[in-house]
Amino acid sequence: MASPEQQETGHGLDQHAPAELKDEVAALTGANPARCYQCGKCSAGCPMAVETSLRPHDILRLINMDQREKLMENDSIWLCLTCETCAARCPNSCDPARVIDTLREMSLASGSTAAPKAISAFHQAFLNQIKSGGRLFEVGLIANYKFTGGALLADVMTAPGMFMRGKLALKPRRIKGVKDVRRIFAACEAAAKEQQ
Amino acid sequence: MKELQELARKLLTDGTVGVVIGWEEGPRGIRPYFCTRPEDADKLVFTPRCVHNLATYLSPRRSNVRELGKVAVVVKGCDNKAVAGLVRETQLKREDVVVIGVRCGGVVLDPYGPAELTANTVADRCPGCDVREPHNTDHLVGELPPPPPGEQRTAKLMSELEKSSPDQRWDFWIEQLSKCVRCNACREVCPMCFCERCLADKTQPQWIDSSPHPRGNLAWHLTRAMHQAGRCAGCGECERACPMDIPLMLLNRKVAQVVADSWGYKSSEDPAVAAPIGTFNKDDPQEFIK
Amino acid sequence: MPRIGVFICHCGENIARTVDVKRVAEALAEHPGVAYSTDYKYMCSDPGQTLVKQAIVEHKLDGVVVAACSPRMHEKTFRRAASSAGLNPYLCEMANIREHCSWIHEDREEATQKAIELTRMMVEKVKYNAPMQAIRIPVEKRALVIGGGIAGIQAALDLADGGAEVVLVEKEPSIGGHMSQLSETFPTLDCSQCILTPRMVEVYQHPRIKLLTFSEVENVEGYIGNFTVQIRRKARSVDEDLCNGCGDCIASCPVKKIPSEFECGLGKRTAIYVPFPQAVPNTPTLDRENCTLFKSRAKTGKDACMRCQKACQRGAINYNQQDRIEEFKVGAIVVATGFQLYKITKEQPRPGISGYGEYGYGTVPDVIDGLQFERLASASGPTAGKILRPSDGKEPKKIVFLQCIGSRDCAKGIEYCSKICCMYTAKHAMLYRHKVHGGQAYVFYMDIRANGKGYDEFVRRAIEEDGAKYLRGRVSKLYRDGEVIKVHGFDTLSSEPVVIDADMVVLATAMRAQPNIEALAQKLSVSYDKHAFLNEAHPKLRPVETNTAGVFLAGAVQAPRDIPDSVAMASAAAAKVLDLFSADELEREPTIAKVDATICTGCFHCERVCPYGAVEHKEIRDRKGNLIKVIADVNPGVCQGCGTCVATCPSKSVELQGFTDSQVFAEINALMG
Amino acid sequence: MKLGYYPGCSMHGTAREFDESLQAIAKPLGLELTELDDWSCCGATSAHATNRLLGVALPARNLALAEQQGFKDVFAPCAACYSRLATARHEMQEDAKLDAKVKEILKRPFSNSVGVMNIVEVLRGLIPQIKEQAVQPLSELKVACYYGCLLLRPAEITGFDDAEDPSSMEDVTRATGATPVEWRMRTECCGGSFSLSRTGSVVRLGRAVINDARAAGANAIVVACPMCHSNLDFRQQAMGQREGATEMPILYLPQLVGLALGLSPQTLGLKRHFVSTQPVLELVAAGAAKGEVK
Amino acid sequence: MSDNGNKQHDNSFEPRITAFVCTWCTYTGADLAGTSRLQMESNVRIIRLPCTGRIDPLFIIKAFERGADGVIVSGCHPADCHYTAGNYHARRRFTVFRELMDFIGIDARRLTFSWVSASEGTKWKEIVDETTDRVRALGPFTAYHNLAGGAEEAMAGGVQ
Repeated sequence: MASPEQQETGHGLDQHAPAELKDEVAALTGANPARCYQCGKCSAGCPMAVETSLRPHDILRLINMDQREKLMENDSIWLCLTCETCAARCPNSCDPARVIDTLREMSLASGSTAAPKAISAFHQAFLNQIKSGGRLFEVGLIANYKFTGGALLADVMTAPGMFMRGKLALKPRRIKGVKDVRRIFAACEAAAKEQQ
Repeated sequence: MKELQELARKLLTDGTVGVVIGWEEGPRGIRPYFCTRPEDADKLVFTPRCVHNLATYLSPRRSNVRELGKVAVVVKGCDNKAVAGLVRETQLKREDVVVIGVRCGGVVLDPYGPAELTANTVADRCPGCDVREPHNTDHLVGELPPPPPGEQRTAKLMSELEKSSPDQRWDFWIEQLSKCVRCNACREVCPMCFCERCLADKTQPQWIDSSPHPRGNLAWHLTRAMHQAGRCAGCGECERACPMDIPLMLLNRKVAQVVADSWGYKSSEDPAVAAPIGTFNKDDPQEFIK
Repeated sequence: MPRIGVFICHCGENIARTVDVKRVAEALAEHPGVAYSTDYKYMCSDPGQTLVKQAIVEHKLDGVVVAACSPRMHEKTFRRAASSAGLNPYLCEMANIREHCSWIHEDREEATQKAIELTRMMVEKVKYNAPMQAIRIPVEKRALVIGGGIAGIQAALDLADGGAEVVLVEKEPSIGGHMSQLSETFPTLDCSQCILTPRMVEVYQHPRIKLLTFSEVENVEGYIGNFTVQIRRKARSVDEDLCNGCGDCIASCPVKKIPSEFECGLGKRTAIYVPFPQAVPNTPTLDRENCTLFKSRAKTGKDACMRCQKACQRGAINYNQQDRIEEFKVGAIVVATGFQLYKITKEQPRPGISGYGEYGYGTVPDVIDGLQFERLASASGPTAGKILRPSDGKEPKKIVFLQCIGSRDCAKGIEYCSKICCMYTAKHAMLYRHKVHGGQAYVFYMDIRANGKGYDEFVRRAIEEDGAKYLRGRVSKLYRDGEVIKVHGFDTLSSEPVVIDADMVVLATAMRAQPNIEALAQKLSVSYDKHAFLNEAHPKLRPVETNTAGVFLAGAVQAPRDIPDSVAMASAAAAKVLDLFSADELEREPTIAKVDATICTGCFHCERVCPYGAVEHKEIRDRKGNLIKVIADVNPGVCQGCGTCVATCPSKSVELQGFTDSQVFAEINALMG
Repeated sequence: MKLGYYPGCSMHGTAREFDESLQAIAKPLGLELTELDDWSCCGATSAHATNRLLGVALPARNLALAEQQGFKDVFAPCAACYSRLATARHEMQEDAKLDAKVKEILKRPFSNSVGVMNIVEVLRGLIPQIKEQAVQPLSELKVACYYGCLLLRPAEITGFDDAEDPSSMEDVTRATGATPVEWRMRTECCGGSFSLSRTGSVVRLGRAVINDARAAGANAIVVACPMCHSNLDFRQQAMGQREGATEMPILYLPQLVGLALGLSPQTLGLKRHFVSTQPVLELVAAGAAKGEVK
Repeated sequence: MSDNGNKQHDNSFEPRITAFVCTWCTYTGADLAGTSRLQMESNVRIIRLPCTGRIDPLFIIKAFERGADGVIVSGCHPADCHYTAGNYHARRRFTVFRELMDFIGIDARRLTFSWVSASEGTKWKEIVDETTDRVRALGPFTAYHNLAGGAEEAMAGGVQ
C-alpha cells in the first residue's frame, strides 16, 4: 500500500490541472481521493446524510469514477455544513470536507446552476457585504439577501426581538482598509477564473 | 638526580630488576644507558638533553633487552604514553616492567646539541606539555621544574599548511618526501612500530614500493601515519631520527588532531583507555559520507 | 603460466544488445594467462554449462571466469559446473557485465570497453585464487522453540517426533497461547480446547521436549548449528518438582478478586493461581504483585499470610525463590511468539498508533473485543458459555459486531488487514445466534475476506442460516444512551444511514506484534517491519526462514495468521530445522580469515574489531615448551568473513580467503593497467 | 495575559452579549484585550465554501495585521472566526504554493508567525484565576457544554483538546462551580452555517442537541460560538413548537464565568437572549442562598 | 549535473573511477540499478568486497598510484551492516584517511564515500553520475601516477 506522501500530488493552485477529476481534486486539495475504499464512515457521521442524495462517500466514489457532470449538477455538494466530521473520522485522510469545498468552487467556475438558490444567494449576499464594507453588516446582508431572492429570511426580519435586543446594528461600519479587502476579492476571483 | 640513582641502585641490589634503562653522559652528549650493576647507578642522569624515548627498548623486537632480566625503565610523561601503548596492545605486561617516572620541564631538540633549554632549543612536543609529571608509574622521582619555554613550531606550520591550497600542500609534501632514502630510522626508533615484519617489507603483494622513489615514499609515509592513528605517543623520535629532516611529526600531529576532533581521543598514559581505531560509536560523525 | 578459461555470455539479447560479446571474447583471448576464450548465447543453460565443463577438461584450465550476470545470480551455478569438471569451485569467478554494464549503458563502444576491463579484472583475480574447501561445522541437534502457542506447540511436537531434542520456552505460566482462550474455531466450529489440550499434554509428556514455562529468552550467542541460549526461569515461588498440582494452595489463597488475564478481565483469579483448569503444567504460579505476603514484605519487611505454604502438604511453596538463568546449546531456533490484540484506548503503547475516541476509547462497559466474546462464548468461561453483558449480566437481544477495528485504518496507524477478523466475526455471529435464540446480530464490515478452504461457505452460513445482518460500512460513532448503545453507521449498499440501539457491541480488533518483540528480534539479529512483525527471508520462496541462518519463524510473529496458517508454518519451520539437523555437519563458504602465525605480533587489533568475537589467543611455544609469543587465531566456526580484521592488521598477518590482498591488488592493477 | 483581540462581525451584532460578557470578565481575570486595528471579516463559510483562495486570503489579512501590530497571538472568541483564522494559518504553513500566492495578494509583509487562540483555550488557561475570583459558586447549576464543530475539527488544525472526547469546556465549567452533565451531542453539528439559508435542517439538528441536553438533566447549554447560539437560542422556538417542551437557556461560556464572578445579568447581556435566562439566574441565586446557609 | 548521455564531449577526458563496495548492500544496490535499467555514466569499475570493513586505505592509495582519477567507497548504512559493525570501523578508518589525503594535497573531491543500501539503486546511479561529473570537472589526476616510481614500473601491466 503506497504511503500518502507518495500519492499526494502537489497542493492547490496548480496551473495545469490534470485531466482526470480525481487527479484534479488531488492537486487542488492535497488529499488523495484514490485512497477512499468506500467504508462510508464519513456518511455514517454526516449530519446532512439524511437530506442529501449524494453522501460524502458517494461523492468520493463519483470523483474516482470521473463523473464530473453528475457531481457538478447535484445540489448535495451545496448542502455540506462543513462541520468536518467526515474529515475527522476518515480512515484514509481523504478529507471529504475539503474535497467538497473544492467541488463547489469548480461547480461555480463551470457555471453550474445546481446550487440551491437560497444557499448560493446567501453566500453571494454575504460576500457582497464584506466587499462593500470590509465587515459583515447584518441588516445589509438581510436586505441584500432578500433582494437576491432568499425569501426564507423573512422570519429574521419579522423577528422584532432582533432590534429590541439590540442585536442588529443599524448603521453599516466601513473599515479603513476596505480597498485592501476589495483588492483581495478581485485577485481571488481572477485566480478562480484562471482555474477553469 | 641522586634520588634516581639511589632508586636504581636499590632496584638492582635487591634484584627487583636486572637492568635499569636510563640516560648517561656520553662523549658527544646524552645517550641511552643500560645500567646492570648497582655500582654503575651513579652514571644515570636526567637533564633537558635526555631526549630519547627509552620505551622503544621495551618493544618485543628488542628481545635481547629482556635477556638482561626484568627491566626498569626511566620515562618522561611523553615516553610513558608509549609504555601505556605497548601494554594496551599486549606487547608488554605491565607487571613485567618497573616504570620510573621523572618529573620533566621539557627537553631540547637534539641530545647532542646545546645543553641549555630555550625557546629555540626546546623540543617541539614540550611547550604546553600536559604530562610533565608522569602518571601510573611505579616510582616518581625529581622535583617538578618550571614549564618549558617557547611554543610549538609544528602546530604553526600545520595551520599554515592547512590554509594553503591542495596543490601547494602536494608540492610541499612531494618535495619533503622525495628526500626520504627509506633508511627506516623512523620505524626503528618508534616504540609503536613493533611488527615482526613490517607491511612495507611485504612483497606478495607489494603494496609499498620499497625503493626510495617519491611514489613509494608517499605510500609508505601515508600508511605509517594511518597506522599511527590513535597510537602515536607523540614523542617525536621519528622526526628526530630522520637523517633527511622530513617533518614527520606534521603527519602524526595531523592524524592526532583528526582523532581528537572526531572522537575526542587524546593519547593517554592509561593502558585501560581504549584506542579510537578498533572501537566506534554508532553515532560517530559522518558528514563526509553521502 | 596460468591456463584460464573465459566465457562470455550473451544472456540472449540482454548483454549482446549493448556489448559486442565477440570482441570481448577476442580481447580476452589475447590476455596473458588466458588459455581459452569464447562466447555463448546462454552460459547458464545446460549446453552453456557443458561448454564450460568441456573446456575445463580439454584445455586443462586452472581457472575460469564467466562474464555474465551478477555473481549473486549464478556464481553457485558455475562453481558447481566447474567442480563437476574436476576444477576446484573456488577457482571460478564471475564478471558482472549485465547488471553492471549492458543494462546500464547505451553506448555500445563504452559498454564493450567496460565489459573487457571487468572481465580482465576477474581474470587477474582468478590468477591469485586458491583452491578452497567448504567449511564444515558440527550441528547441535537440539532446537529452541520460543513461544508455547499453537505454532510453538506444533513446531515442538514435529521436531521431537522427528527425533530432535527440543527446548520449548513460554513466558506465561502455561502453554496454550491465544488458542486456549478460544471457544470454538472456524470454519468447523470444533471446540478449541478439545483439539488443543491433548497437544499440550503431548508436549508435556514428550521425552524429547524440555518445557520451560514462565521463562524468557535472556541472551542468544553463536551461529547456525551452534547457538548458546540463556533462558531466564522466572521465580514461580512454587517448586515444580515437588508440586503435584492438587490446588490446595489456590483454595487457601485469601486474595480472590484479581482480574484474570486468561478471562480478559471478565473473570477473577487468586494470587497463587493456574491461569485455567487445563493449564500445562498445572503447577500454580504466585503473582507477587498481588500476594499479601510480598505486599507486606515490601511495606513492613515482614512476611504475612503464608496460608498457601501452610496449605501445601508437599512443602512446594518457596517464597524466596529467585529468577535463575539456564543455558542450552541449540542448533536452530524457531520463533513462535505470536501476537497481541490492539486496544482502542486513548493511551497507546507505541507512537503512531491512536485509539478510537468516536467509540468512547473503551469506556463503554458493554463494548468488548473479540477475545472477550470468545471467553463469554466458551463453556469453560466466566459465564459458562452464556452470552451476558458485563455491565448488568443481561442477555443482549441486539448485538453489533464491528470489523476492521484498528485494521486497515491508516488514521489509527495500522494499514494492514488482520486476516482473521472476518472469519471470527462470522463465527461470533453464529455462536451468538446459537446461544441467544431470537437474538439479532448485525455486522458492520468493509469487505469479507474469506479466502480459505470452507471459509466463504462459513460466512454465507452465518448470513443465510443464522440470520446475521451484514451492513457494508464503517461505524462513525457509538455511545451509551441509557440502557442501550447507539451505533451510528451507514449501509453503503442500501445507501442509507443506520442507527442501531444495541445491547452489546463486539469489536474485531486488529492483531498487533507482541510488546517489545523488537528486543528479542535484536537478540536474534532478525529484522522486523515497521509494525514490528519479524521479516521472513523471502516473501514467497523462503517464508519461514529469516536472514539469520538457523533462525525460523512460525505463526503470527511474522504477520497476522489464523490457526491453520500458523500450524502449517510451524510444521514447515520444523521441517526446515530437521533438514538442517539431517547432516552431522554444516557446509559453509570458506570465505574466512586466516592468521599467518609466523608474522603475527599479537597486537590484537583484529580482536578489537571482530564483530563476532572469532579471534582467539594462541600461545606459540618452542620445542622445550617455552612461551615464544601469544598470537591471534581465528575460529573458523565463528568467523563470518567480513574481513575487517584484515584491513585493520598493521602487518597484514591475516588474510581473508577469497578476498586476499593479492587478489584485490591484482584487480586494482588490472583496472588501471 | 496580553492578546490581540479579533472580535469578528457577529460580536458587534447578533452576538453582542458574547462580546459584552467577555469584556466584563476580562479585567477581573487579568486578561488584556487590544482590538486589532482595522480588522476585516474572515469570510466565514461563504468564502471558503465558494473560493478556497479567498477563504484563506481574508483571514490571512487579519493575521498579517496582527503581526504588523506586534501581537504574538490573536484571540478569536467566535468559533467560526477562530476556525477560519487557524485554518488559514495552517494551510499556508502546509502548502508553499498557496502561501506564496496569498502573500502576493496581501501586498503586505507577512511571515505567518501569529498564533490563533479560541475562547475555551483562553479560559482554560485562566482556570486558577476563575476559581480565585469566583464569588458565587454556581453549585445548583447543571450545564451541558456544547463544543459544536468548528472548535475541535479538524484536529490537526485546532489541536488544543481531544477532538472526540474533549474536556476543556467542562474544566472551565467546574471552575465556576457549576456541574457539567454527561451527554452525547456536544461535538455534533447544529447546522450553523445554514442558519439563514436552510432553516429546516438547522431546526432538525438543533432540536437533537437540545433534546439530548435536556435528557441529560442540564439547566442550560453553554456555547462558544455565535452561530451555535443564534441557532439554539433564536430558533429554539421553532424547535419547541414542534416539541412542546420547556425552553433551554443558551449561555455563552464567558456569561457562565461572569455569573460565577458575581457580575450582573445586565453587564453580561443575559437580557439579550430570546430564550429567557431567568431560570438560570434563579438557580444561581438558590446556590448563593445555600452557600450562605453553610 | 549531466545525466547519462549528454556528456561534455567538448573535452575528451573521461575519468577512470574505481569503486570499492560491499557485496551485501551497495553491490546489490548496483545490481538493482541494473535490473531497473537505470542508465548511468560508464566510468566506474566496481571491485566487490564482503564488507566496507575489508576496505583498506592501501586500496585507495594503490588505485591513485596506478592512475585512478577518482575513487568511490560504499557500503551498508549504519546499523544495516550484514556483519553488524564492519561499516562502523570503516567509517572511523576513512574519517582519518580522508583528512590525511586532503592534508597531503590530494583533492578530497576525488574521493566519494557513501552508504547505498540494497534497495537504493537510484542512489547508486546518483553517486556514480555525481562522482563522474565532479571528477570529470576536476580533470585527470596525473600528479600521483606520474611520480617517479621504482620496481613497480617494471610490472606496470599489473601482472606479476
